[in-house]
Amino acid sequence: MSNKYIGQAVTRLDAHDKAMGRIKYTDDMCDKSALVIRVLHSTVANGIVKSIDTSEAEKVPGVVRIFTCFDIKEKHYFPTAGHPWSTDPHHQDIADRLIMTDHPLFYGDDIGAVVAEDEVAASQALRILEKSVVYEELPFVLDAQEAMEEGAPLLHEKFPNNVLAHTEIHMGSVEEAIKEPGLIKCEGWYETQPVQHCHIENFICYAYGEGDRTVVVSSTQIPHIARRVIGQATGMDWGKFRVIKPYVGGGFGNKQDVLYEPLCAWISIQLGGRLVKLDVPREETFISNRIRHAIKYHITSWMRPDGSFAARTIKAWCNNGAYSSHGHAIAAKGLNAFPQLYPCDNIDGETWTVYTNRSVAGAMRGYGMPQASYAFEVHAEDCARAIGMDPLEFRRKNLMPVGYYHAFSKNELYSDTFNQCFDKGAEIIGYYDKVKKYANQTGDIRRGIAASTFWYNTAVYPIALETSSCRIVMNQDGSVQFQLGETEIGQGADTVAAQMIADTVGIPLSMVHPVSCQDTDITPFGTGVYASRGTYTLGFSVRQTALLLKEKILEAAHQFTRMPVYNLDLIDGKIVRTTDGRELMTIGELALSKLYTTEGSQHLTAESTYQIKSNAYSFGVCFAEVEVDIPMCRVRLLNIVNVHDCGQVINPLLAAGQVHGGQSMGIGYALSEKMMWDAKTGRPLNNNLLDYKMSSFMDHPRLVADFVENYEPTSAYGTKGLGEPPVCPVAPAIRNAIGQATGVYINELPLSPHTLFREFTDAGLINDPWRKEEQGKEAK
Amino acid sequence: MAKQYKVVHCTVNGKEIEQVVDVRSSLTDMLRNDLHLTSVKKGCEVGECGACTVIINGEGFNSCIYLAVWAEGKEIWTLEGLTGPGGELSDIQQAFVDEGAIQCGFCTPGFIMTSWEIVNSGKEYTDDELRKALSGHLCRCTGYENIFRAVKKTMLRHLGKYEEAELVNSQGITEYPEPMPFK
Amino acid sequence: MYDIKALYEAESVQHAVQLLQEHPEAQILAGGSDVLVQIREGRRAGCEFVSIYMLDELRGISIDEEENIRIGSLTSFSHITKDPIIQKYINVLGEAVDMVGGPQIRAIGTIGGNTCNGVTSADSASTLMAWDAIMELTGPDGVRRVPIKDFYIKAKVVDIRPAEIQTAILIPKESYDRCFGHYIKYSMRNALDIATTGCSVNVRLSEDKKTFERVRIGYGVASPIPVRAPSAEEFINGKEITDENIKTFAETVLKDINPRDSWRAGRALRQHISVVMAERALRESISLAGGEING
Amino acid sequence: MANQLLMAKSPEEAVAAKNASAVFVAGGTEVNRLGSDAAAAADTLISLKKCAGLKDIEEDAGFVTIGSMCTFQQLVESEKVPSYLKEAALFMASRTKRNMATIGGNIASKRSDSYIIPTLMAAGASMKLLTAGGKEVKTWVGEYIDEGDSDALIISVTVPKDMKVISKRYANTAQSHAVLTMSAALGEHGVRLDGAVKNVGLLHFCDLEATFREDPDVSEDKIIEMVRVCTGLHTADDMFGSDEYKRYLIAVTAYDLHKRITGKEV
Repeated sequence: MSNKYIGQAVTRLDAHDKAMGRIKYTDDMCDKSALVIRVLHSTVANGIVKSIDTSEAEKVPGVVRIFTCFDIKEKHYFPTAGHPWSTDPHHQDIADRLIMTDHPLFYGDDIGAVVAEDEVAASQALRILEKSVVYEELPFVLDAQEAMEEGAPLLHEKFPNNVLAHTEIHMGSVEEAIKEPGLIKCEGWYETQPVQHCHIENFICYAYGEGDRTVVVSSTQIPHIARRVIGQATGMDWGKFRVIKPYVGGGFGNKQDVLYEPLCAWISIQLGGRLVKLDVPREETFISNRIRHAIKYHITSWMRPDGSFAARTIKAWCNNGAYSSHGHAIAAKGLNAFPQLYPCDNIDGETWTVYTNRSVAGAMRGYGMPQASYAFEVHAEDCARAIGMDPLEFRRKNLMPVGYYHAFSKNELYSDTFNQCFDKGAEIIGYYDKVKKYANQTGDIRRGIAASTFWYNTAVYPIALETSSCRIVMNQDGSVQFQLGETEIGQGADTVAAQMIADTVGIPLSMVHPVSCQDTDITPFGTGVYASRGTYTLGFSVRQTALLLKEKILEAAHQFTRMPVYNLDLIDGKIVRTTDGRELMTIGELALSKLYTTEGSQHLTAESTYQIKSNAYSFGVCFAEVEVDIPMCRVRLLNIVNVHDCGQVINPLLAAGQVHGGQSMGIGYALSEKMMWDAKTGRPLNNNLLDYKMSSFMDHPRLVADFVENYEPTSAYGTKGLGEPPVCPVAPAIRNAIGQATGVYINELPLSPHTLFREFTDAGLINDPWRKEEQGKEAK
Repeated sequence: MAKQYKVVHCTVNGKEIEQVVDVRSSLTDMLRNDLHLTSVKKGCEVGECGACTVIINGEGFNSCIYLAVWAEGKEIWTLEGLTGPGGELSDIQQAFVDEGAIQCGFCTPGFIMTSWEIVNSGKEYTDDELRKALSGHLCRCTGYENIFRAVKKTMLRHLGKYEEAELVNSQGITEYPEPMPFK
Repeated sequence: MYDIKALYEAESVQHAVQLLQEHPEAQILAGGSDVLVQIREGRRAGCEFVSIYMLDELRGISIDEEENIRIGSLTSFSHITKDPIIQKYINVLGEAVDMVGGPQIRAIGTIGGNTCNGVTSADSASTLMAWDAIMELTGPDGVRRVPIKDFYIKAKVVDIRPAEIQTAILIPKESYDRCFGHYIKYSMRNALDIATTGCSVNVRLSEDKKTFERVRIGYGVASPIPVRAPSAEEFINGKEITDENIKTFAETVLKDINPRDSWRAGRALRQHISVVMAERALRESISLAGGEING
Repeated sequence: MANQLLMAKSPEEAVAAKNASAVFVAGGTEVNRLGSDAAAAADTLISLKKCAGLKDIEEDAGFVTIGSMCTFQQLVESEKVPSYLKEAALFMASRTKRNMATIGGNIASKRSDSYIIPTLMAAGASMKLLTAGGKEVKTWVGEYIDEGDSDALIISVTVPKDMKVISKRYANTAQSHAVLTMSAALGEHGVRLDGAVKNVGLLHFCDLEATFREDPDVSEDKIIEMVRVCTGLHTADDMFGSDEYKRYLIAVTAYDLHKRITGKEV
């Protein structure tokens, strides 16, 4: 199948409209007559709402209605994770959320809502309302390990010690293995911080009645799943809801949870189907949507002098926040990756997912792997140093070898990916020269360079259902529209799907149009986009459906050309007789004839579902070169190069864009991003774009993205996941580079000035003479 | 307190506008709700993210923290104004399309307006100056890389430096001068 | 839409003063980059405002008869940075305000608003403090001039009397003559950020460029209001330009600053950075002034 | 489209603003209607909505004076207004239109299918006008129709209270325009006959009056013949009917009204 479009840097199909500014996002589509909803959030980290006096707030001119947790007569607990529903109860997500609760479990939990004619009236009423809530305050706990101790406040009865789940893995016998003489032990505690997605379009949805149903238009990654969850949250038939997803201004996993769609739909229903809009302000996006899990690791490795691993153990505590959302899946993914990245015969591992009175952690680009990759790769660097081996060589020696097969997931490493990526990256950034040049520096400003890798797979088989459906409809001129369950959220799913369809059906790309906005009434069922499944999973249903359509086309061609189907093909929009290459008719002529013929008129369309039962490793590496200004405790990233093996690259321009975005999120994760809470009150401290330090234009060097293309045998188009992998190796690479530059190897994130100051002081790199007098003075 | 209204006279995208506004309205409100220019986006409404940037008398402003009544007598440009009568894209818009500088597209309108100001300034910005000029916009999808390329290329083309423009994409790794250690 | 109870638009300075007298509750709204954000956060929701944004008479930079540099209070940061007089005589102020937020904030933000909100992190304040700026205030009883160190009273409180507005900021000739300065803003990211600590140093060297004739150093966020470090200045003035003196000068600032311990940054970090910045800003100022160290 | 609206507070203010390119707007059913030529030509609309003193209905010595801004519905609901005028007002079938349309507006538009002008002419109604110069002038409806000063503002219309007047209106439906609206009144000097003939105009049938006066028992055929050949009458074929049909309709209606008004038919 020689491809005309696959592999080409084709322009995004929606780029033109976005550059013109005429593309419509949720807020652009909502009629100005919509009533405004503002959510009333709890101002205690744990407590019971005793009463909410709404009388004063109701007097504010423009207020239409005020709802409180006491208006929830039937409590329908519902799961919020964007997971495909499971018919097996044991696999179903934990349903522990209410649209409004009288038992807030974190500062920012939803306990009420104001509905007003405009945003000013709504915020006025909200400020009054916030002062008229009576709480019974309860003690709270913010740290995962503290939450597990006896006597810690219990968030959910069904989960003693706040442990949502605890899983273990055991291979061989660590106990025995570590008795081998001459082993070198390397042990470390590693800790990652909570961060937020910061998509520039806040979550927003609006709802209105239509017949006996409710339509919810929402900025979501998972419209079909959202419809199911709204049904569960309101206790109504799922078919009573229709979810429409317009263009989305970034999701990164936050919009893979069902956020305020249920509350918005419920309010519209209470108001007889009036049009109501819930537009989450940035400050509430930070604390009342989803964040990334902060995970603490303790990893120990025993190595032989030649650098091979004898035994390894890992423990991980995953801070899940107040509600389950994605539950144990994030921690489990990390634990599952540990024995695969650096295989070893003797491994003991366990991980806990723990409830705390903090904002809810859910899916965020990488789904546990950025955290795990930081711990694994920081530990790997420390292991190499412990035995005095070059860190890159140490990795090449221990990383998953070619041919590795993972029984549970049936994943297999078909190619020498790691070495190919390391070689290519080293060559681009000039790693080997720079490592020598930066070997031992003494000045105030020093440079360092390092590389890191990561483990990642594609989609969620076999842990959960992987299914994709596609419908392609041909018009009279031979052009087609296609619809997919996989949603466009900026990653380019529509464009790559169009490239696939054009090549597989055999028509010019200009004749292929996505129906981009999913509408659960019309779009074939699909679970949306997450777990970097987009290109991989949609490829299966797209190819299958495209081939079905082609079959019908060639049968129709037989009718009009009299040639047997096996001597016909559709190439670049023309029906061709393969025996002599003659072009018999254009696809336009065929489509027109087939539709309007009085002999067997037929509408050329195809629709099919493909259930994916395979997975694919998607690995890559990151090289980071840094300059550390020790006195100023500042790190400047000089160069960053990511090389990824995501199989056949469908669109190099869009693929590079995914890598750049991942690198950027990784840089912020490494150097400056961190959500903080006040320990005394549980109140968030920096929930806005000023105090939460997401990278700006001036915090990035040029980002370099490159690829190693090993065609993935299991994949419909040889592709593997790419959305999330680029985030994973960046933070460890930067940490290791800082270590190479200064000799100070830090085990926590972010590597901000505060952290560097403490670590450089402990390491003696910073020793202010006046510091002793200062302590003296303070001691007095 | 009775509501206060005022007629704002200004030119928006080259067209004379007389718009009655509630004096409490931000310029973003007027542009989006009254003039239906929905390319102006709301990302934070506190002047941080830049998604609401419009050009006022030649300079980029966050329209979310700019009162509509202050637009009196001003000349305002939004992304809708950059597109030609027949839908033709200006060269900076086309560069954003060609360089893959657009992913989700939510920060794009703001970015293009500031870039339009840069490339029409006639000045040649160094790389660092370019980053600083564009630093009033936050983006989570692109890591700013392809945006940097699109703007630098268009700037160089405006200055007639076409070969140099074509080299922009290949400049991956940057070699920095030795740090001047403060000894 | 903002939660504003009433908006009164001033057409002239006198009109603004008159409006402020008629509406004693009303607060002043200049560029609004701080005030409008505080309205949305609720702190100033439902208040009355006198908008002075349209008063072009308060914009622009000139040298007045007494050879003061006169900066109109409504001059935006971007216009200060690009102004030839500033670039010639007090370029450090242009550099300092060029680090506020992002380009769009610098287009709307005014130096008057930046100083009048009394916030210690204001990027212009530490430099104005280090250059002994004088605040010109116009009110019902006419014009008043207040040196900047008396203008800042305590955190978020400045010496503005009822119905008064700041109309200009003056830098006396004696302050800018033969004087070169450098400002360092220490923040967690390189744009769209507020100073964790700001340090502005300027020097006037002797004719032979071997000794310090006058050194001044101002800090932001090293204490509740922008401050000078008099002990450090006292030590260094008149001294030779040597590494030793520079180091001692930098460490002496600790006597005058009192950084607080907060979640934004610990006291120890702020102290350390303040010393490092003092040294680097002084060295940069020396080289700008054409001086040589240990020369 | 007019681009200036004046809300006149008094008749004086209204006439002061009146000129060739300014149009009075009373109820608006005429001027505001899509495609109305009056509004298209106008530069300024002078609205009389807020004009003081034009909405009252007064009764004095056997005569009822009706303000020009009184709506048709006001007329129908008023006890003072004589029933013959209410019947004419009810020719306007749409209640919503009656809520808006005004007496002064209907008269000023001099439409050849007017609901009430034939009745007012037959009843010998008089009018008070305010000229552009601000002078108050009295005139008869008939006179105003023939050469009324269009820049003047109609202040009021005065009709005799107890006079015998009967009117008739022919239209395809209640809403459509009338091909013929005719009224007969029993005054001191015999029967008066007036009518509105679509696309012809508002006519005073003095020849017919004279014929009836001379021979009250004249035959219907004679009247039919008389009208058929009458050269003074400029009816023509159009969508409302043929020339012959209109002439025949005028004749039989005149005959019928005369018979009923003079009480012959029992």
